[in-house]
Amino acid sequence: MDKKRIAKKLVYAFITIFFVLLFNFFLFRVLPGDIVSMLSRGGKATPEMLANIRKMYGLDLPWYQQFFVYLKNLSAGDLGVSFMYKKPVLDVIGARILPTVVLLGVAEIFAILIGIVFGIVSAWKRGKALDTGLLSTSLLLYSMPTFWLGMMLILIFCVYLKVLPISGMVTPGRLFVDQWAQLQDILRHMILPMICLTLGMIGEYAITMRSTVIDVLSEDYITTAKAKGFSDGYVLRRHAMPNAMLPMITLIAINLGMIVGGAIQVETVFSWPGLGSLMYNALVNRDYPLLQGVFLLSTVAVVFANFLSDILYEMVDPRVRSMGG
Amino acid sequence: MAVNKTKANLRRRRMREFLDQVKANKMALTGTIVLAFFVLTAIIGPFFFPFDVMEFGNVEDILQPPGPGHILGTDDMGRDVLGYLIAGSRVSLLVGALATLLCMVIGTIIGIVAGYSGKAVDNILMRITDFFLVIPWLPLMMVLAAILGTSIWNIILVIGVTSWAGTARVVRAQTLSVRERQFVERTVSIGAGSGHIMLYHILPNVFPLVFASTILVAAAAITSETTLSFLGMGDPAHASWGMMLHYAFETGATSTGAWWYFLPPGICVVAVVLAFTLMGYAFDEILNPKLKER
Amino acid sequence: GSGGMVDEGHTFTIAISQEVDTLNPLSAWMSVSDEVLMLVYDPLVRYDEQHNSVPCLAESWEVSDDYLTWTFHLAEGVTWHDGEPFTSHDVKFSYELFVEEDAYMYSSYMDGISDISCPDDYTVVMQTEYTKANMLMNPSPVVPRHIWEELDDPYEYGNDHPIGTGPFEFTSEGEGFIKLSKNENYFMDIPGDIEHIVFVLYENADTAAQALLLGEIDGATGLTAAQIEQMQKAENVDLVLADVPGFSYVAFNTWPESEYEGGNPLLREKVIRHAIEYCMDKEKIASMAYGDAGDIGTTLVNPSTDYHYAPTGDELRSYDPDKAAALLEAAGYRDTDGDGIREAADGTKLSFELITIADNTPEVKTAQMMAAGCKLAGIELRLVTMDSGALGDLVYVGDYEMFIWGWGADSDPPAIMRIFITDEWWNLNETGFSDARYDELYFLQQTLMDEDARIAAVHEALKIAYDNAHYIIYIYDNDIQAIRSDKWTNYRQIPEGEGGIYMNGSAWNYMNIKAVE
Amino acid sequence: MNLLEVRNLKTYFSTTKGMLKAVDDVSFRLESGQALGLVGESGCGKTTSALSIARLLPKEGRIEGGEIFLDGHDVLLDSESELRKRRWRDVSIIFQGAMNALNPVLTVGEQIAEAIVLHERLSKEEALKKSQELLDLVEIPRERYKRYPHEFSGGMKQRAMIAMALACDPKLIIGDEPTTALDVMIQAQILNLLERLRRERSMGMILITHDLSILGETCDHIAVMYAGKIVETGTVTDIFEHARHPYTDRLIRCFPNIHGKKAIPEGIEGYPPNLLDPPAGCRFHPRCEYAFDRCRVEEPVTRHVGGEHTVACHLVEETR
Amino acid sequence: MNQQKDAIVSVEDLRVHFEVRQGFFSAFSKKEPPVVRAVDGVTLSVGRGEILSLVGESGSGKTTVGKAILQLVPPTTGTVSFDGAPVPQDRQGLHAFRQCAQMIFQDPYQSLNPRHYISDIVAEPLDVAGIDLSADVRDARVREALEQAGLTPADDYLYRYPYELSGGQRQRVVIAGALILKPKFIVADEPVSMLDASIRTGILKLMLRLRDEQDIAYLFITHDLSLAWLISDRIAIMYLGKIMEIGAAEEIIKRGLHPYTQALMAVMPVPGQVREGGRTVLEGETPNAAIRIEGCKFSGRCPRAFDRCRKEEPELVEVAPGHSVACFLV
Ligand SMILES: Nc1ncnc2c1ncn2[C@@H]1O[C@H](COP(=O)(O)OP(=O)(O)OP(=O)(O)O)[C@@H](O)[C@H]1O
Ligand SMILES: Nc1ncnc2c1ncn2[C@@H]1O[C@H](COP(=O)(O)OP(=O)(O)OP(=O)(O)O)[C@@H](O)[C@H]1O
Ligand SMILES: [Mg+2]
Ligand SMILES: [Mg+2]
Repeated sequence: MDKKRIAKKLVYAFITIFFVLLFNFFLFRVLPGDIVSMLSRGGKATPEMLANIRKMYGLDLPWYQQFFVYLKNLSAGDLGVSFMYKKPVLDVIGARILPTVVLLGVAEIFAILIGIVFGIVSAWKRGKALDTGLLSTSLLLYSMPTFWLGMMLILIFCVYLKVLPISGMVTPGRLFVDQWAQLQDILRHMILPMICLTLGMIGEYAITMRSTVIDVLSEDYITTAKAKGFSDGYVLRRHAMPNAMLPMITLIAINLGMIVGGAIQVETVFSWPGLGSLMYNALVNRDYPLLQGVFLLSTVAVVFANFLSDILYEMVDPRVRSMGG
Repeated sequence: MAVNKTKANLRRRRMREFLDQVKANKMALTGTIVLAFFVLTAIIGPFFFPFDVMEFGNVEDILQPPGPGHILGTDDMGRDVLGYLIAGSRVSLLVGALATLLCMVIGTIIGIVAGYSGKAVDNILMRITDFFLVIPWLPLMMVLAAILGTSIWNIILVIGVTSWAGTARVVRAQTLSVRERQFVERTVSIGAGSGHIMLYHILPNVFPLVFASTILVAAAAITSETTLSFLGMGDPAHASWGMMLHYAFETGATSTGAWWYFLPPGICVVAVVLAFTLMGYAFDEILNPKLKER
Repeated sequence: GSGGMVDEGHTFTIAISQEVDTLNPLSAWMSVSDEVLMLVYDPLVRYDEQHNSVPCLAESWEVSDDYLTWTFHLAEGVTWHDGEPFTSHDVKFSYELFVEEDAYMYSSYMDGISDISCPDDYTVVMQTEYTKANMLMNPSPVVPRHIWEELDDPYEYGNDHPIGTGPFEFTSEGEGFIKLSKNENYFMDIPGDIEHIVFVLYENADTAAQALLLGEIDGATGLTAAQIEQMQKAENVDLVLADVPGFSYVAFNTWPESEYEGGNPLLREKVIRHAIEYCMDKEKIASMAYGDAGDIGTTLVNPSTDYHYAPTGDELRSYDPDKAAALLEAAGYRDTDGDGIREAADGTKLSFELITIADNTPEVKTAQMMAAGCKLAGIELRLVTMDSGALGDLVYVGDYEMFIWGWGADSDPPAIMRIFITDEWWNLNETGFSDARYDELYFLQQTLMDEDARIAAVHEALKIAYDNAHYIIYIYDNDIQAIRSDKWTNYRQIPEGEGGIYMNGSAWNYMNIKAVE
Repeated sequence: MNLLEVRNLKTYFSTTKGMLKAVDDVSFRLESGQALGLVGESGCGKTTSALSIARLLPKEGRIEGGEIFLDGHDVLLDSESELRKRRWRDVSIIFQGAMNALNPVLTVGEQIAEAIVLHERLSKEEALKKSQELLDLVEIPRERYKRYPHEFSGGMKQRAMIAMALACDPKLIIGDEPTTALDVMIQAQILNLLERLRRERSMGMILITHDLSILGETCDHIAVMYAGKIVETGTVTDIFEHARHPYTDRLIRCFPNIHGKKAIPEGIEGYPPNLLDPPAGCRFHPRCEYAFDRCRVEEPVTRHVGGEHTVACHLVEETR
Repeated sequence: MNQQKDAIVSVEDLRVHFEVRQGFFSAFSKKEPPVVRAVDGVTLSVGRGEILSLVGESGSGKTTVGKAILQLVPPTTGTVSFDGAPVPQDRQGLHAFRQCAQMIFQDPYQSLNPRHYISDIVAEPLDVAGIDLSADVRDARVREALEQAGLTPADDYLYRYPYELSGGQRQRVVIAGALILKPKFIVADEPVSMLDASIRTGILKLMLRLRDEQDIAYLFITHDLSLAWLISDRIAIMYLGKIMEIGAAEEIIKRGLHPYTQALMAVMPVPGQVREGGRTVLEGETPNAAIRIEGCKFSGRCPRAFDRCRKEEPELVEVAPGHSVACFLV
């Protein structure tokens, strides 16, 4: 692998992150209302106190110095203190990361696997009834707003069938006999949001996979492989798949990075205590430091995921790998 | 020769060819019909089912199931769901259309300029595009909507401003390939400037792709409007499907089993988004020679 | 289900609709936080099920004849949850801390306390500047000095694991829930069966209702009108429409020009505000937006107390768009250009922006119904929604025309009147209302130890505010609460028959509820 | 003995605009160890003929009639699995445009070895070793078997394709324009290489091209195709020196001869017909200067005009 | 040197070096960036109404020479003169120059914008040149150009799209576009290599006719020696950015002196020539133009190279009137 290219991608990633930081910094300075008023909320602030707060937060400095201070604090892991929770933003986020990662991770894996299978089968049977069926299903799922899907699931499983818990991640405040029991409890709570997310994501994967496979199948090297006498399965597995997976890598990476954004709808509908609902609450309650923190985290996650996908691409696609500068 | 080869005639013939392809393509046909139905409903529907979000029924009208008088029942404010739905289609489609237009204009300009200029301009524009592509759209939209306040114009603005990056990418890629085509070189060789080339050569050639990708953006725009409204960032002064779903969810229509309140708007959203998606994929297939079977 | 769970004894799980913002009583400002704090910490005096003040940390008390010196005799043998003994120094420390840090929730109770002394470990003596009517209603928790005096910045203290003397100890906190367990060493008797209380956050009221119906939880507060019917139908659930102090209102920007030049000058005209109130069909709003869970609103103090003032006759402005039209007509606001909206003499339209909080559906509906009503009288309302934070910002700087919001009030009914005094300008007082007589009456009632006299003063003040109509208080909304009646018994509404099971300022229910065997 | 015999082959494509008769009643044969040149203008059905022989037509293409005997075995009767077993051992194809015919994500060695593993039942190591030998054979340094296709130049890719085609010692090798888009020098190298290998291994070869000028030095026989039909076949001498069909004649005259007279060749007026709706009668008649009435209505039959020389033209009869 | 007096275009010691684009970090490295010597010292001239062919393998720099003449790539060193004067470098001067000198590209399938009508494509040079004409005159000029290019009647083609035309017709449209400004000089970059042999000759004939009728000079770029021989007055053989041999067409073909010319001759396929054993073919491929070669550029593949060839670079030497060769052997 070419170190230079990776270094270049890394520089790009950092440039993007710099944009993100800049954006983040300014965005939260144009949000309505005075940031000082937010900081002093609840207390009865005198003008001197306000001035003090300004000074304390460096708000009396010119913007570039403020930005510098912001960067300095950031590099020390200091994202400020949440207004709502009155705890360091990093701690608040830390507590919420795992549920989101678990939920999205599992849903992603299911969606990727099912989506890829759907896509391949659909492409292979292009024009047949099976393709029509799979493609319509994928398109339908793709078109469905995630939250609405969630509402439907609640309606079916919680209101009519009454078989699954409706919200949250665990039965709250209970002790379990062992970890296995606790895990079971979490799994039961996870089923609906996970189905919802999985269904919501299958469509995109399936559709993308289908068109890339169709693309790849029309390449000459596929005809060559067939001419060599290989079975359809082998041609698909050995020749079509590695090439078709390349565009999928990027898609998967971006989606993985979208963890926070993607979770907002599902976590809101199912009250899943993850980053998505945290972000929603931070927004509704104007908890700027927290909002900023989650926003920063989620964008950095995407940039990072993209960077990883580039690296992966380098490793998987020999053309990119040795296309030296 | 007797054949009339006027411009208009030829254009009509091309259009007919395109329509023939659309007709032959079941996906495109379905999408077009469904969309046409909704557009028509949005235009003429309100004349038959006049509706005002601010006009409420009486207490006994609240959440009445479908029946005579109210074909689709009533909502939690005693309003006719069908009328609501029709009025909502206007806003939803309008937001979708305008946001898409905005996104198309921004995306096309940035994509063409970046792709054609190359070098530093390309690099800077693409970093910006990357940024918008990378930034999680829903949080960004929510934050922007919070800054700007809730009105359909702001929603349009927010969706437009946050969703152009994909289009810009597609346009840039296409521009890069068009730029390498010899007709561009030929035009350079007769001394044409960049503006001329971008406008007369690149734009018409990237347009079909822009068209196909924008249709998909339209689908996304409608989903975005619905989602934002659902999450409470919608415009309360206008009826939209997203707002209907918002109120339905807030008032617990799901759990009380008032299916007539949240099923129809949901189905409408799915139908329209699906229609756009179908058309997008079908047009992509029609217009993108790479996907054509050999 | 209960599969795999340790049987810890009776656990009462209750759904709350707001997040507990912090367990630090100095900086907490959500009413749910207060509910938790009330169980972990003890005040000097608490309310019983009749809403009368009864001994708690203070076993007994006496007051001097001039009502300026209060002596509290504390219970002996009380220990903190960490085992340290409780003394009068803790009380002195706590009260002084609250005064110093200007604790939001308890400020009106701390006003006027000038000196605190501890003659011995079990006696606290307090001096007040003036006769203080709410001295025995003070819900301020007493915090342990041995922990809090160590802190550099008590206001910012997270208090993740609060140590109190209360009937329930803090056990754990997880994502979206807080768990308390019975204090086995409590200095008083706890007759109820509840061994653990879990407060669980349900962001969506409907979800909470479903969870209650499914049996995942035992009680719920903060449900919405939409669930009423379903809950009432369910046999194993007891639904309570609880009168809680508080109301929802429409506020007008009436800041005097000298203070703030923004807003809409037309709204400084009382007649227009009156006309708008006449256009508000409060009955219909109560039934359609609030599911009848509330009483029609008029003035600041809730109808459940004698302090409530109910305007009658001509003074009362109830729904009458024709009257509104007539008022406007008489005042010279006519629709000259035929667009259905009246204009002032200079041509400005009677068109106002009304802001509501997006996720508060009843309020949004209210706004919509108001707009419909106003249209009848030739006034246009332009609706805007935003989240509460954004609205808070605008209100804070006076940058609005009209908005809808709500206040929750304290257990001392007249305490809420503070929001209209001039001293609270740009703070609690959001509309710029200022009336010398009102201010005078407010301070007067604080000092009146005679209840009737106090009531008279309050009524006079409320009448003034009502006439000014910078607030349209349209509903005293109920807190919609529910409990699983098949699992629990011996709970009651506090005050009897009208108040809530929870969120009523009393720990009685938590200490007395019995499990159904 | 005949290595390949194609009789009355008809291959049609179903398109949205109707049935496209890409190969329409085509017959030719090839003896083992010999090379046949298939020549004609673009779109006349050369590639389709080759794909039909290997039964590799795309979905919309179907063989509507005829017989294809390869080594005495009727290819058209084979089941899908039989076909697979025979592929690459009976017929291997070097495709038009080697740049796209190699899988970009597999090394060249792997792609050569793959077929050996399948058909010769060798282990992967042995197959890789054999693939190195094959690279030697086509004059590519053997250590490059670990490289990916994009690391090869155009000429080397074409050589790698040839090595791949030889992997299972096929009886017949079909080269579909193997040298188009290559430089003259490389083209000569590749043709020399093919020629050498064919002789060494006594394979049959079909060389498809539109460049008639290279056939003289590479092939024994030539078949000239026009609009889905074969209009003339014969030995190289038959075709170049005694062409009987006007199309063959005109086609030969399109190529300048550096050793001959310096004159701009005449070319052929007009364009090949649309195969969706080919002209009645002889398909060449609209472009033929000798066309007469009969040509416009009656399709000429293929006749022997001496030795292996066959022609499908009414003129042949008239002048006889 | 062999500069003709009446040259329409002459090129003196033209060099075009491309810096290979490097990654972000190479800017910091001290190493000299690699350079592709696409054209490395070319001197030639084209007379009025003359056709000069530039023959060579892929990558030898033929196209780059053509583009450098038309100022489409900036020359690294060297001068290009047009009509006796150096090509002006200011905007206006370039504009005027471009009207007199046009280019025809290799791929007719790609050199027409698929979304424009033929009439617009042909008229585009007028628009770009800023020549403001009335609609009628403009229309008439488009028709004239089309008919000159052999697309008659012009009416049939005006409002068609490129995809409705065959390859040969498209190449004629390209030529019509080049003709509309009535140029004096055209660089034709492999104009027929993508076309079937059967339609090539039509294009070649058209070019010759235009030369005769309008006195247009051509730089005809091709890799096909036989085509060059057919059409041109003189031929220049290029190898790795250098001219190896230049002279009258017949001279080069019949009496080519450079080993490279001879190698090219040896591999030229001859129709009708029946197999007579293998041919002599040069081994290996043309080296990458980014690699610096000491001595004669051809020395690496030359069957007759000796020591001197690998050390010293031979100059073009006139061996007969108008026939120059760059080889130590002559
Ligand atoms: N998959 C297909 N679907 C429809 N028509 C096809 C298909 N493949 C080929 N054709 C048509 O069949 C005819 C013969 O095509 P073929 O590729 O065999 O020609 P060719 O002689 O090999 O031409 P070339 O020299 O361009 O490779 C052409 O008219 C072509 O358009
Ligand atoms: N813009 C450029 N940047 C870098 N290198 C270039 C550029 N243009 C051409 N080259 C290189 O210069 C060399 C000569 O290219 P040129 O296109 O002039 O060759 P050519 O003789 O026309 O070849 P062909 O027959 O393939 O068209 C090649 O090695 C090519 O890769
Ligand atoms: Mg072919
Ligand atoms: Mg070139």
